[in-house]
Amino acid sequence: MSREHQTQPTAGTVCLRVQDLTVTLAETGEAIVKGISFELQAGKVFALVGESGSGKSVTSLAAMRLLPDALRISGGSVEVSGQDLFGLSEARMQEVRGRRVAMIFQNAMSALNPVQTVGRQVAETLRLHTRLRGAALRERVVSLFQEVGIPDPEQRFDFFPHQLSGGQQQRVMIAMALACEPDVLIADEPTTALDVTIQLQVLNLIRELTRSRQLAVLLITHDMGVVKNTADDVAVMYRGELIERASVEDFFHNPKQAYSRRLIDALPDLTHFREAATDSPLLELEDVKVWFPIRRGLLQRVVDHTRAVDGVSLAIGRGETYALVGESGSGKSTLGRAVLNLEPIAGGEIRFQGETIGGLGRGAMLPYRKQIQVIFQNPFSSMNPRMTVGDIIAEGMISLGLALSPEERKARIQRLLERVQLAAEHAHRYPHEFSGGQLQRIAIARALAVNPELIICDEPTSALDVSIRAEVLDLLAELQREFGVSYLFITHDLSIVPGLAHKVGVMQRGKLVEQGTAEQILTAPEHPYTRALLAAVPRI
Amino acid sequence: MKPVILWSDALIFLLVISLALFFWRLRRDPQTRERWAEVFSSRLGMVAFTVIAAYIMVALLDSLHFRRALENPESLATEEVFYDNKVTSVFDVLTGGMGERFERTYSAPFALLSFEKENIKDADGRDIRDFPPLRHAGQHLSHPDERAADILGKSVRALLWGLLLCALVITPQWLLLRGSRFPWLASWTTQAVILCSAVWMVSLSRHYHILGTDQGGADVLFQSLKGIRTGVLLGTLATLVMLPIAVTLGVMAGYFKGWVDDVVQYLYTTLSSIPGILLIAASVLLFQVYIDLNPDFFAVGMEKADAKFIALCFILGVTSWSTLCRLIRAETLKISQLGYVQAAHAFGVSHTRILGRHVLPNVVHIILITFVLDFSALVLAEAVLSYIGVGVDPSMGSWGNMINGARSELSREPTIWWTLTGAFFFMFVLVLAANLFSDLVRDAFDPRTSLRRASA
Amino acid sequence: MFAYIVRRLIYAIPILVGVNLLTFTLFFVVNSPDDMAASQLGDKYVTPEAIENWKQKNGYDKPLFLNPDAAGVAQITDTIFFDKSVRLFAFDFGRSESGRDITTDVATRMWPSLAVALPTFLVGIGVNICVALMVVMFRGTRLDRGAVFVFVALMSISYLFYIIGGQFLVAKTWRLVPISGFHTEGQVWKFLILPVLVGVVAGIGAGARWYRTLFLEEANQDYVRTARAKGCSELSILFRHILPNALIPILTGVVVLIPSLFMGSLLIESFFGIPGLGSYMLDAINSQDFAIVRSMVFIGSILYIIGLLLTDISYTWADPRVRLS
Amino acid sequence: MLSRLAAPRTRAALLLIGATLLAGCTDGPWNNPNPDSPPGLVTYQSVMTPLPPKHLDPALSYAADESLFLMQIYEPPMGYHYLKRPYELLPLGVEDFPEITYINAEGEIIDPQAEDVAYSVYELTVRADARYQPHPAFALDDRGAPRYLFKDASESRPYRQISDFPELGSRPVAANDYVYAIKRLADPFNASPMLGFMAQYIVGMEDFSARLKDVPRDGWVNLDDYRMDGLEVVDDRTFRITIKGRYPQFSYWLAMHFFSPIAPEVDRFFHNPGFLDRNLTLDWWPVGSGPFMMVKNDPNSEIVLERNPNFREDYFPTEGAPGDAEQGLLEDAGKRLPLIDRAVFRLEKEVLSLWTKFLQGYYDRSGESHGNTNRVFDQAFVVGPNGVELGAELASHGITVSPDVKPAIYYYGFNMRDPVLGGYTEERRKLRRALQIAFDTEEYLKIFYKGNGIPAQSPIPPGIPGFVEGEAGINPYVYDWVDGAPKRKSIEHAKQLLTEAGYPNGRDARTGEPLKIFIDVQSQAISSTSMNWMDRAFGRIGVQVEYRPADWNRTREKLLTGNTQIFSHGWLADYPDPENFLFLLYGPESPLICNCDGANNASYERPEYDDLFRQMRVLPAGEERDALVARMVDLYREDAVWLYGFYPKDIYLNNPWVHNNKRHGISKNTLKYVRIDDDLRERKREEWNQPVIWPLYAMSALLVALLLPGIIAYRRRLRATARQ
Repeated sequence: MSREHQTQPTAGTVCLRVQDLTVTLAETGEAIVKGISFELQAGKVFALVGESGSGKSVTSLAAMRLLPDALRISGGSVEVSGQDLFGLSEARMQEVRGRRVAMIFQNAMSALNPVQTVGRQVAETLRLHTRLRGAALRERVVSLFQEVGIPDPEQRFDFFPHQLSGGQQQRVMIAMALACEPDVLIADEPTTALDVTIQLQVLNLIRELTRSRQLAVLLITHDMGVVKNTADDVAVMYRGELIERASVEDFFHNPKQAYSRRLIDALPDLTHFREAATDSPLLELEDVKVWFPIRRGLLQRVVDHTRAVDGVSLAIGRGETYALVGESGSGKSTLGRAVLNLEPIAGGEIRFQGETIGGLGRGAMLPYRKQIQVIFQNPFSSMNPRMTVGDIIAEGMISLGLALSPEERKARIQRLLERVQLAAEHAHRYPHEFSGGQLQRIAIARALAVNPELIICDEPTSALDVSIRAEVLDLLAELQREFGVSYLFITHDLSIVPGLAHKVGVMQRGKLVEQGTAEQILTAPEHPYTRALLAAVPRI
Repeated sequence: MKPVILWSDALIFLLVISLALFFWRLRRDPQTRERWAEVFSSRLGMVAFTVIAAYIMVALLDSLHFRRALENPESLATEEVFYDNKVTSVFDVLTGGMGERFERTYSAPFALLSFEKENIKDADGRDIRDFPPLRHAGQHLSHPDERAADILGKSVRALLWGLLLCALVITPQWLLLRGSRFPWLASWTTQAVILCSAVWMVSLSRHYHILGTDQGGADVLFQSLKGIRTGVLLGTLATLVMLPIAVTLGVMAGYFKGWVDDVVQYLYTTLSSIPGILLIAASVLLFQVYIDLNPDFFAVGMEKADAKFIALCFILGVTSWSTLCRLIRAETLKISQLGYVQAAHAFGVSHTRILGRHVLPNVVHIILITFVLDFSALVLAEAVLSYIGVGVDPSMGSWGNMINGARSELSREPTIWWTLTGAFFFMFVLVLAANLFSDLVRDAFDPRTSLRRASA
Repeated sequence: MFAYIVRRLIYAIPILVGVNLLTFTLFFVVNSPDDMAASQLGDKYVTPEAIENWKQKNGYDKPLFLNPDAAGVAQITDTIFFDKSVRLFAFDFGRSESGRDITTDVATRMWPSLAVALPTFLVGIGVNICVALMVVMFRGTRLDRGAVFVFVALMSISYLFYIIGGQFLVAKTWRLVPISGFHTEGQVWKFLILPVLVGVVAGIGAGARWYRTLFLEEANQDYVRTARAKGCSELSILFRHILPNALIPILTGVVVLIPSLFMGSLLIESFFGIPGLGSYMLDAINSQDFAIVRSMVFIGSILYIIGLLLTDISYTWADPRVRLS
Repeated sequence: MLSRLAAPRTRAALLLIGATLLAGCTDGPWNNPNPDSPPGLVTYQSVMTPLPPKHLDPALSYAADESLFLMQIYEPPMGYHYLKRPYELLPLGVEDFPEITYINAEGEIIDPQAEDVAYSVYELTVRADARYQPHPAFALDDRGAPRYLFKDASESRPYRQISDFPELGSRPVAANDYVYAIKRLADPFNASPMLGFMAQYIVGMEDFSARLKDVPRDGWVNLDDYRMDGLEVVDDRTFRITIKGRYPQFSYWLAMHFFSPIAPEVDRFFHNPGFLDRNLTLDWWPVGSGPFMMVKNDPNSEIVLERNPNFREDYFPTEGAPGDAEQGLLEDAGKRLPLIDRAVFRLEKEVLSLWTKFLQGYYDRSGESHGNTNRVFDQAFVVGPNGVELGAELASHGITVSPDVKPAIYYYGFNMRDPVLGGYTEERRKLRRALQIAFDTEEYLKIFYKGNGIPAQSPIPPGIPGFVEGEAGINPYVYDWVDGAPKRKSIEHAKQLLTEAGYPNGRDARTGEPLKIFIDVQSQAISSTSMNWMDRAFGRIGVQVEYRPADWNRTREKLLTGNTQIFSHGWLADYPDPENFLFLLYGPESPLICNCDGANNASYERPEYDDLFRQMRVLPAGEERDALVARMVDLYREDAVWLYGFYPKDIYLNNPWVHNNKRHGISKNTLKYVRIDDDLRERKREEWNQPVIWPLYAMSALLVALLLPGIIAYRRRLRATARQ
């Protein structure tokens, strides 16, 4: 492509226009994206919203002609500054990518080449599209790093991706995308894998750059909070079609489609909280510690410990939900496992109904297993793919000796399934036939099967789409009312807390930095970390 | 007739039965079924499977052994029936005595005359030195020039018979499987090719030596066919033998961790650090000595050869179990971190139950992949071992022994190429089919590859 | 890192002891000292005295594992096992049953083995990578499927056929190179061409196929998409992104083999008459020379353990993400 | 980008260039596997196969392929005439035949014919001009002390092989050297295979051996310090050996390498500290007075012999056997030996390569010492009744053939103590004869030995006194004499015999049980084809066969314990005397009787035979002895002791430039007679080894053809748009 003179586009210019884009499966011809059209304007962020499988990522990849072999562009056009990208030869397309249209991807860690220094990776883009070489090249990269807010850019140049934090990796991605000053930036879920506090920073950066560089940004996300905070215009994609387009203001105040409405409703309502239910404690943790040994040296002696949980005390009442909030690596899941006696505790005490259960042996723990149950994060891996749903639910009943005859068991499974809004005949199916939300409901049924007093919910909704998430949470709340069970609800997402928890504890680096009633924490946080977490929560 | 059940016969039938049971049970498991469906939905998979099935059929037929009853001479008063020392298999009978038509020594494929000159008497009764006619080739021809036409004619007739047989075999399948989503046509075509060539081989071998004869005058085609049983059995039994050890140890190491893991790791590191070929050689010699020292254990020579063969399978299995054990240990480690095992712990499910219901069924795919992958490697290994002199018993037909015996024949002028060719062809087809099939099985069952496809 | 290496080496000791115990037991059941003596003394006129003599001379007149006649520690040390095996740890391999010093033999025979194995190894990797890269460039096309089929077909041919075929065609029919042999005076390479060629060609099927899978695995990684989004050409993606990443598993997969290159190849060496360790082993097996086999097993185990260690080290070298501890 | 694309193409081009370079940079044929030999020296190119020699110490070695080297380097007292047949014993390292004196128990010299001979004394005189090869062991320093004697291993470290020693020396062979050599046989530390056997004969050997057992071994033990009763050094050149009783065969033993002279200083030299660790031993570096000396011994690849400059005056014989002159074997008569300067023996394990190199002219002969030549080279020719028929290619090469009938016999023996087949009743004899007839040795040899063998009519092979040709020599129980040739009796006759033996149609007449015979075979030596063949052979008379393969050690064990029914065995004679074969059937030689590794594995015991054997053994050659031998052979035939037997015949092929190829069945020291026509060799090699180049171009073309579609596809992909 000949090098055109690049002028700073003025706000409102249409930089990229997608028309009737259709993408089909190469093998079956089934349409994944069904003739969608939209356009991006300079200086504006256009958000494409949808749940997983809605075709939003495919749309972005198709625009760059980066579809995997299994997918095929079967119609429509993508124009950049009036030039039809689909009509270009592959060789010329290579000059468009990175130069005029740049892209950033969801998981920066895997999207960066692990064996190249980040500096070189950014420099490669420049090398491909400009004449910069040598020291000038390095200088340019460093200044880019500076622009996207990477500390010590000189040194970071020679870092490998894994040596940077998640936020910094995403910044490198952005620097790479912006290196050749493209007109259009496509950001495919740029913040999904990041912790909430970082998420906000990255989004702000994109927002700033859009303004300062007059970029046309296509932001692809499933998170309505992100949309609300960042985008100018919104389009909702559902099963390969654009069902609604509007400006952000209009969209949030007046969504036209029921589906859009559901998405918006998933945003937290920070005005309603649940009151503390009871004060008779069911589970009490006192200064619980879980340490993992660090071995070093010739003899592999234990020289130190990783303090995954370092002195946590809390209490959960009967029929109460305690939300344990923290970012990844804060030790909240480990704590959950310690309560389940799946992880030995290094100190402190765990009392259940007043009895010490911390450090009990396998046999001694057995009676309590009935009363403490668990729901795991990933519904797909938490069920044996080779067992039927009925067997999965029955397993606990059998091994914990809930002396039931096969008929009774069958009836109970049926009841449970129906209770979690599934059909009785689902008992004969296998896990892979269900969706994530359904599986999580089965997991709930499995936990309920042994009549527990306490269920430890380890991020039960984080793998689910927003709309489904709400259903599962509602079910949990309903069941709590019905059976009076308590939940220890482990989550990284503060936004689901309000309608769910009675009490909230915030964990950071193995310590409980703050705890209190949901209202206290969400309206009047004391600890700065809690405040930072809260700041990242989108609000209506 | 008195059936003879050799150890390897028993084992192979046991294997077939257990495999059948296994698949019958798995039938209920939709995930596995889906994966198998994936394997069979490719035409290549169908063809490869049909070829392998044909080989296995031959191996099974060749594993039905019996001893013929000897006719008692009339003078003998006793009613007791005595049996021939020679063990015959159903396959031998089906080939129509292909293995019983011996020449004196080498002869080329489809030759009418021996490969070597001999003193013979000519029409006038004078001694001359010439290539003598073969005993079992072209006897029905009145003139050697008719040979080409005769072969062609017989081939056409054989082909017609073959097609008739195909019709018999394939029609019921067609009626049964019409409208199935699998590419059965590929399988039927392969079956047709195999059946036709089988009919062709059997019928032509009555009049000619299709692949010539070897030094001792034995039919090379027959020997190559007899090699099938050895190859197939070695490929399957060796893995079968090692399975229990490898699976038990691997699962225990991965599940219990701690000292159990240390011991198992020590065991397989030690074993795998020994150069395999030395270990195999040493163990084979060991078994040989044992068998030599206890000749009374085995009534018939064939049983002795068979015992050696089983021993070889066992040794090959034991020396290669470490790879499988390592894989299973790694997989078990991974599985025991998974939600469902954790959940089982939370439900207080006992160790044995967790191992049996959660861990084992989920490592089966590794066993399966190893099984098919090792199969071809083992068939190939047999040839190499025979070269080193620690292969199967020389009295047992095997491709390795054929190659080993025929190596020097290449240096003959004119070259004797047919023994090598026979062994090469039958071995190549089996190994190729097995390799292709194992590729498909791995693609279908290896979570890594299926993940890759899902992401694409 | 240093501590890691030392620790790994210490772990190696029980493994080597186990290896020794195993081979020792195996070989003594196969071949009692009496047998060894008989086969070493030749066929005619072997008297019991001669056998006793031989055993005494070669140190096989002691008990195998435990000497009840000796006192204290000597109960264990004054046995054939201790005598013959423990010395290995000091790299004193003793002498073969035919009386030659094994250490000297191993030291001289190592080089011819290496002369064949190393070029085969290096050229093999190079060729396989080239072929695999080319195939990967056309992934998903008919070219790719055809190539994979050819690889599988090449894999399905017994190694023996490659050797026999190579010798028959290249050396016998075409007379391009000597059919076998090896000597260091003059042009060594003349003898290496054919074995290396055979070794490389025989390895293409399995090697290129394996590398292809590795490359494909990398080609489906996210960073490749990133590179493409940057505007990289297909070739530079292949060479600058996929190759360096795929080299990690390739490297670590083959590094474990490097030490065992010293052991040479049993088949290649005996067919091509290369006086390396491979043919040494084969001869030892055929003549049941226990001393040599034991030494070779020991060396093989050590090389394997070194290979494992090198693998770990090569990981840190090739992959910046990995650190040893 | 296109420049990068060109890379594969460049690679192909480089390959082509490489191929052409390969053509350019060597002289002579590309496929020459031999290194350039030193200019001006005629080098004989040969092989050792399939394994290198294990022992080259004359006291230790007892194998034909080792003897091949030892006999070129050492000269034992006696030897054989190269050309004359039957084999003629001649003095070699000594001046004349031994002078034998007989002594009775009282020590008086008595008449040779006397009955009461207690001892025989052999007196020998060493040749005056016999000198050792130049060797560092003989090197002396200025004061006349040995040059290379080291105190400890560190001092000897710089010397890794014999060629590392700069100073050499030599001296004449002394009588004591022969005595020293015999003492080394007796030294238990050497574990000589001869010790057990020779101690039966040589006076004082057992005693000497027992005494030496207790001598501490730290470094060299000078055997001169110990006396052996039966040995006496008379003067510098004369020595005497006393043996028990009368043992005429002892002269033959003196022609074997065991009795070659060993200089004590050589023994001392090799006991230098540290030498053992570098394989510097007498077992690897023989030092002798023969026509050649060893200059390189690399058991991994080659052994090189070179002309011994100190070799005594020795000339090519001027007379030979009838017909030799016609074959040009006397062309070199009277020439000084040896006729070549160097001989290189390369290790060759694989048949195909050995054969190919021979055909390409890189080996002068097809083999040296191996009886397995039949297996290795049977491909090139067939042996018909009119002699060897060469293949067309060989004939056009001008290759010559030397057949070699070794004084050897291979046989399958019956265990005469076996309850089914053994025994001496008439029925059992008939049973065995039936089996003998059924085993068609002629066909067996034709198929499995290319006809390279003669069916044995008796235990005595041709060339050995006692072998009878023609009608008189056939085994009348198995053969008929028809039309001037032996003809195997018919299968009907065998069936008849079987019926008479109580096994009509191969079924036990009483129980009806089929007769099953068990054959012990060595697993390495038997192929399934030959087993199949035997099955069929015995199947013709309704007998079933069962094989019991085992390795050599196990087979040997079975033989020693008599746990066998039919076994395979072979015997290669040490000397050309019927005694050396007939003792294979001598009762006391049975392992079950002597409790030793006896040679009578069939455990044949017939008092009459044993008596005859004892008489025959001490008789000098002559009619009387021949009559005894004939009677013994009759007994063997009557009792049908062996299932079958044959005398193996080796065929050696020689390239046209090699002369004096007559094989000597017993003696190995024939290398000195070989002559090479070097110019012819060069010419023929050049002519036979023109490389075929087109495959190189074809391969390059193929490579390009493979690359091309790739390049085309790549370019097409670069041009592709997103629209179909």
